[in-house]
Amino acid sequence: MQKAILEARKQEYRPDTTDIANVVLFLAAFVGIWQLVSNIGIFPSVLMPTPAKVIETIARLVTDSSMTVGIGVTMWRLLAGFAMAVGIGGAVGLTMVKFQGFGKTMSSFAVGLLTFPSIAWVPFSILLIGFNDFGILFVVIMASVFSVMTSTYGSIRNVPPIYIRAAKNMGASGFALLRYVMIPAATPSLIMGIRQAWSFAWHALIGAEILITTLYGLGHVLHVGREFNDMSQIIAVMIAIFAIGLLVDRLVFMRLEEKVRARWGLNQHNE
Amino acid sequence: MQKAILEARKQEYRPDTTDIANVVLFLAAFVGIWQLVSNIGIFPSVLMPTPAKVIETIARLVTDSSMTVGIGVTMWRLLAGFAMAVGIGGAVGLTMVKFQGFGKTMSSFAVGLLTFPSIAWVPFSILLIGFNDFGILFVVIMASVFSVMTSTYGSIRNVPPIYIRAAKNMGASGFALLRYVMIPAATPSLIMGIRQAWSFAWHALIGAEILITTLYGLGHVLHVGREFNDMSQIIAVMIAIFAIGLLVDRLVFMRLEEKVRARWGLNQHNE
Amino acid sequence: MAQIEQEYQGNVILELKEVSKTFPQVEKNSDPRRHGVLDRLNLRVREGEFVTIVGTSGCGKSTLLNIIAGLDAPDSGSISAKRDNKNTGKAERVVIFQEGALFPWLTVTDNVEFGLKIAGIPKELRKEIASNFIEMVSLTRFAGSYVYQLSGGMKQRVAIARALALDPQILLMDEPFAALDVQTREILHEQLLQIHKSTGKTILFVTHNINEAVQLGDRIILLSPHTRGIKREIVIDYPKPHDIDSPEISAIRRELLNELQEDFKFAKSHP
Amino acid sequence: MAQIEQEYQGNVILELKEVSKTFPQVEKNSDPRRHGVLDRLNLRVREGEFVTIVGTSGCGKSTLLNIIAGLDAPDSGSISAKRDNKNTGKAERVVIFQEGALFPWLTVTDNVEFGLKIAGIPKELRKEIASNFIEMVSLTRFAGSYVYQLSGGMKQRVAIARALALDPQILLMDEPFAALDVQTREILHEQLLQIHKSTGKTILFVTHNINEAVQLGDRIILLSPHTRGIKREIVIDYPKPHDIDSPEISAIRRELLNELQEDFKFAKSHP
Amino acid sequence: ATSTGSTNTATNNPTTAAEPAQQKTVRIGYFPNLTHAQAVIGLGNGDFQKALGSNIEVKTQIFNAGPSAIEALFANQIDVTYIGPNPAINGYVQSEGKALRIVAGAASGGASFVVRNDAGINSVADFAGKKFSSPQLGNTQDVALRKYLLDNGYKTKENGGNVEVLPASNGDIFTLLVKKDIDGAWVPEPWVAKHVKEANASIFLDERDLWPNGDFVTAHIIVRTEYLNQNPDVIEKLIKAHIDETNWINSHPDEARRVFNEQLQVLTGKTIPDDEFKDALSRLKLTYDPIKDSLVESANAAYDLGYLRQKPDLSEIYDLTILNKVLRERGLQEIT
Ligand SMILES: Nc1ncnc2c1ncn2[C@@H]1O[C@H](COP(=O)(O)OP(=O)(O)OP(=O)(O)O)[C@@H](O)[C@H]1O
Ligand SMILES: Nc1ncnc2c1ncn2[C@@H]1O[C@H](COP(=O)(O)OP(=O)(O)OP(=O)(O)O)[C@@H](O)[C@H]1O
Ligand SMILES: [Mg+2]
Ligand SMILES: [Mg+2]
Repeated sequence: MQKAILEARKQEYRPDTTDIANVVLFLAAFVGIWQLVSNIGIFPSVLMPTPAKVIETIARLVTDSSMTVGIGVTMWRLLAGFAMAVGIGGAVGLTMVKFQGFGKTMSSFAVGLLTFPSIAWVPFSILLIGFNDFGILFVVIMASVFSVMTSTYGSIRNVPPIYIRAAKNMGASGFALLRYVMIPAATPSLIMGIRQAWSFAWHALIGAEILITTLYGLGHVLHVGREFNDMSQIIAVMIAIFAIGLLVDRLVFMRLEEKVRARWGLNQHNE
Repeated sequence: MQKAILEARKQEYRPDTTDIANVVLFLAAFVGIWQLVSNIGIFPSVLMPTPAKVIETIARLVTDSSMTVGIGVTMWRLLAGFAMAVGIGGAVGLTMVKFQGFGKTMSSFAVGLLTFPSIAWVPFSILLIGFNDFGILFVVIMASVFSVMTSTYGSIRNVPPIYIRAAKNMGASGFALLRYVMIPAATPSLIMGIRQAWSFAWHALIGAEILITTLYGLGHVLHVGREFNDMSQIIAVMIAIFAIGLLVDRLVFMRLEEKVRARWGLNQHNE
Repeated sequence: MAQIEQEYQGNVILELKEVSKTFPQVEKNSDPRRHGVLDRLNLRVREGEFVTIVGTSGCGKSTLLNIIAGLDAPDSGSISAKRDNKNTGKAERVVIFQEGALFPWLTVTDNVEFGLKIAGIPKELRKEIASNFIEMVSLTRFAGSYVYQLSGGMKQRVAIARALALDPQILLMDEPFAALDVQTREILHEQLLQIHKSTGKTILFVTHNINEAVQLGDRIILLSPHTRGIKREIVIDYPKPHDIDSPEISAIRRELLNELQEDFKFAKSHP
Repeated sequence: MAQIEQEYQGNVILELKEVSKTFPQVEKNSDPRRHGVLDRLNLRVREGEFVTIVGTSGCGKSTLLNIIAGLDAPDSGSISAKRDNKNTGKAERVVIFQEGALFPWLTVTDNVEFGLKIAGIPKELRKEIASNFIEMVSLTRFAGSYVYQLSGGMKQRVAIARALALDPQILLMDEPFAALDVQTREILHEQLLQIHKSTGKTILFVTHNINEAVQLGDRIILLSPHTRGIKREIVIDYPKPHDIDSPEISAIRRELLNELQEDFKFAKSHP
Repeated sequence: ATSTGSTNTATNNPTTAAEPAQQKTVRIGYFPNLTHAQAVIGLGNGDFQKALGSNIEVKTQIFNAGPSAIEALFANQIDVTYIGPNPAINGYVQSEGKALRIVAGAASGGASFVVRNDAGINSVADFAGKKFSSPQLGNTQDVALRKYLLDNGYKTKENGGNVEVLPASNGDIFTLLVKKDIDGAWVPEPWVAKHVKEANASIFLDERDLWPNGDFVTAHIIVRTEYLNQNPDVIEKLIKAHIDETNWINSHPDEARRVFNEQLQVLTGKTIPDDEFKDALSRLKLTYDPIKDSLVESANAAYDLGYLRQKPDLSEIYDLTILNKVLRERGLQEIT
């Protein structure tokens, strides 16, 4: 029985190590295949640079600080825009829950508006806000706010009614009901929605950084790569985007998710 | 009591009429504000066309059939790409549920890859597939497949474990477990996810139609509008995109959702 | 034992007049019909009274409780309750739901504290009240556990503690002890009677256990699917706990059993 | 009444050897400890035996059932069950869960048919079996209803019908009648004994109702949090249903009550 | 009409038994731009196909921007394309001089520095604190604008100076001018004409004034090197067709405008208003001369501005043997 406990302990801690091993394995396999394809030379090397070439490019971009500054600027814009989108989208989403008629109408509208590509928002952004950082923020917000809205609305509406009834019965209403019941009850689903909204914000931001040029940001570096047909620079930026995505997911979304899942006992799936 | 029943009946049927009224009201208000802003003339009319101008443009685009053909071609690409994304993303998502280690790793990877803007996929699409319709499909698939993947994975993992346990206990496993339990149990959440994936597909498609020119499609019409700085054409395309989004949501997603919600008794929120 | 008087004595705290309730009977592949549960039900409850409610499964006991709690609206009829001024800010009519309505995102302690938090009780006091009631239901050891970690009976006890902690004017208990073993149940009977006596709370207690009903109730109400309302009321004017083996109580017990038998046959013959 | 023999007679269908089970006790803000529920439990069940299991709330009854069903793995020890060759393709050890594990996306009929569908029973036959069992639990009128439309007791009856429809070799029932009124319960007792007799099914039946335990069981097992296992076994060698008022059965009843009392005191003093 | 993958095969019977010549394909890219007028007209109305003969199948591909065209060329999706000078240089440099060759010119001139009439800019001395736009970071106009500013002693903000250059798409530049968010822009035709007509702007400087003879390259034809080596015959026919088309356009300006607009209508559903069109053409010249010197100078300027990481060696970028052969045959002056 001692053994069993020890083993169970081990199992609890297992994920962290195997998990990192998995990630590394995946990446190694990917780079391996890439190197192989480069070696065989099915694709012209201008379009498919070798890993070494890309690393060199990354080094260059870091040295001339366009990558580092780019990441900094882009992250700042992303966080600012996303925070606002979460604030606004969340608030409207909650209002939609509160007022059913508005909710139903707005919910389809949001899907319609969510399908607007960022390129469609850019002209309005330039017109209404201007050709500057705030214009970029506007595009980011417009592209992700409807995603936040739909997930907030949908997630809360999917909360089992019994929780809401119980809370109301215990005197919760208005803000307290929202804060202490609707939102926590919707959290497992909200995390999924927020992940998607985050990606919408990214897409829009890169698009906006290309169209509203401010000379800084990953979108700009990507754009320059494309303009100069420098494939290794494009790949370098993609790697940066991917790495940021992975890190943010690991450090924020996944942590949050694991915590919530543990509380809810959803990890029983694993057994 | 007769009265009560009648009233209750009315309530059940109410949504359909007020709902349409709501939509019309919203749109009317929007057009009204727009007309007002045009009249006041805060923005120069070259940049902010009047509703009448836009209607004229829509008429022109329909007459020269670039709008009708554009919608047709775009919808075809969207449906084809999206269907494949749902197929592939769904399958991988389910595999992720099945193999926990793979799932965890892939889940962060998917978030990373989901953040790739479509412009980043275009060079690969041209390289691997070609500068043609299939290249566009590739971009659409790459942009929405990870969204489908994450929502499938997330939604199924959020299914209360008791359902899975009960089903397993009754002899369900493998495909049957998936088909008859995991997927239906995850449906309320899946619908939300699919809505978002649909929007990702749209974004990518418009982007791809601009970068991979094929002379047909809403993206092309939008691009021409931008190239010729024809704001009314841009707005016309946005209206088309919005209308399609609204219609698809009403006719597909919302119907499905209402049906599911009725079964699950989630509409009790409304009371 | 005495038949209920026309003019019910005492300070009426709760009065239901001609309350009717139907549910839409949404079925797969068939037109929605309505299914009547309560039909012009009248009920007056005296302040401090302990009313037990019995009836065959599906006769509308939970529905009645929900209506009294204000969670469901009746189709017609009125419910009036005397407000207690002492009890400001706190929930007045608290339900212990038949089916666990515990919040899975909170620990046992936090669940029990929930209503107090909503009522704005300071943290220290909250902690103290919660730990008292958790001790009362013998769950001190599990105070920090999450809901999924509890056994069926433990969940039910948490729900009891949660409701009692709120110290409501009217306590609505829907088969609160159904999942508990005899010992625990007996202890809780005692404690409930104790609380009832010392606080003068009004209690409506649904149970399918006739013994429990006659042991605890000042008055027993028999709901019937036949009459869609109160078929029989029996007031028991003996000191509590009523000795189930005494001839008077035994007689009441037998009488109730007969009534139930009748209803049951009725239900069998009207499928 | 007879003490259980060392060498248990008859054809053993199920054997648990030295089964132990602990759970991680995840608590908010504290290190995970483990909480032992079963400790080296041994149990042999004869083919066709009706074993009732009693014990205080939280002593591990549901856990034991889950382990026997193969839904949870023990930390150590072994479970072996004799396979019945007749029963190919169908679930062998079916659980009626303590907490409704009905599928909310299915109607009552579809819920009852679920296991049969999985087993590949043809549609016509399935329909017939399902409607028989639905009639048995008096829910014919609600055959087309969805789960949220049912009362607590109705849900429990659906779960019973669902398990019985599968005609498993071993039936594991976790407080199946807890939410039912006396009449319904009595009818179902009769029907269960009838099924037991005619099909020779092996039944493990958890209940907190001592009367039920002594009325139905060929053998009564008392689980105890004290010993973390079987504290007492009583074989009742009388024709069934056992008359609860007969002196022999009364004696057993009293004995069990005393044992439970002891456990309860133990639990109180070891919080 | 033209579209993806659709084929402009000659209407006459493509192969006959008597003609065993090998069937070849040439895939040509171009943009629906004024500077690619030869292609827009010649590929659109079938002139090129006719000139190339029935043994050569002409496939066309429209592009919206240079990088896509270069990507497609790299990926062996097209063989030939009309393109601006900068994408050609970039493609050449990125492929280490391997992937492509310029075989002929297409257009010269057609870019101007316009300023808002109410921006208070009368001379070079008024640039301080102003904001200007170029259509694309690092493109011809962008390089020209930045170089012009530097030559006149202005540094851009990111280099510690007091003027700003904001690259924006042509459509957005119009918006920014109308909104008065920028004071001027260095743009190609027909945008110069449009800004002058509709955005209350005027030409501050015609870029032709900066170049000897007023000639600088704005578009030319590039060929995938591999294709050029394997199919010089096809390219020769194509260059002939290109020269013929150029001459036809220059000698029939009114009809050319009409045909161009017809084709533009097919490609984009839009036409360029006649007055703008005329105005634009007055500052633009269609030619087959690649104007080598201007490309080299522009590339050097791009290097000076930091757009190219190494000083470009463009020695191999031109392969004018075929063009010169054709010119020789026709008794025209060769390009050196
Ligand atoms: N949301 C609902 N929609 C439709 N029908 C409902 C709904 N809730 C309850 N019912 C129906 O109302 C009737 C009474 O239900 P209720 O839950 O009040 O029964 P109950 O007396 O509490 O039974 P039990 O003892 O089994 O808990 C049942 O027939 C049930 O099917
Ligand atoms: N998933 C879990 N995680 C942690 N602890 C658990 C889990 N499931 C059960 N337990 C613990 O195991 C013990 C036994 O639980 P079990 O559900 O078997 O009790 P039970 O005998 O069925 O009680 P009841 O009569 O109340 O249903 C309880 O103390 C409970 O807290
Ligand atoms: Mg009930
Ligand atoms: Mg249990």
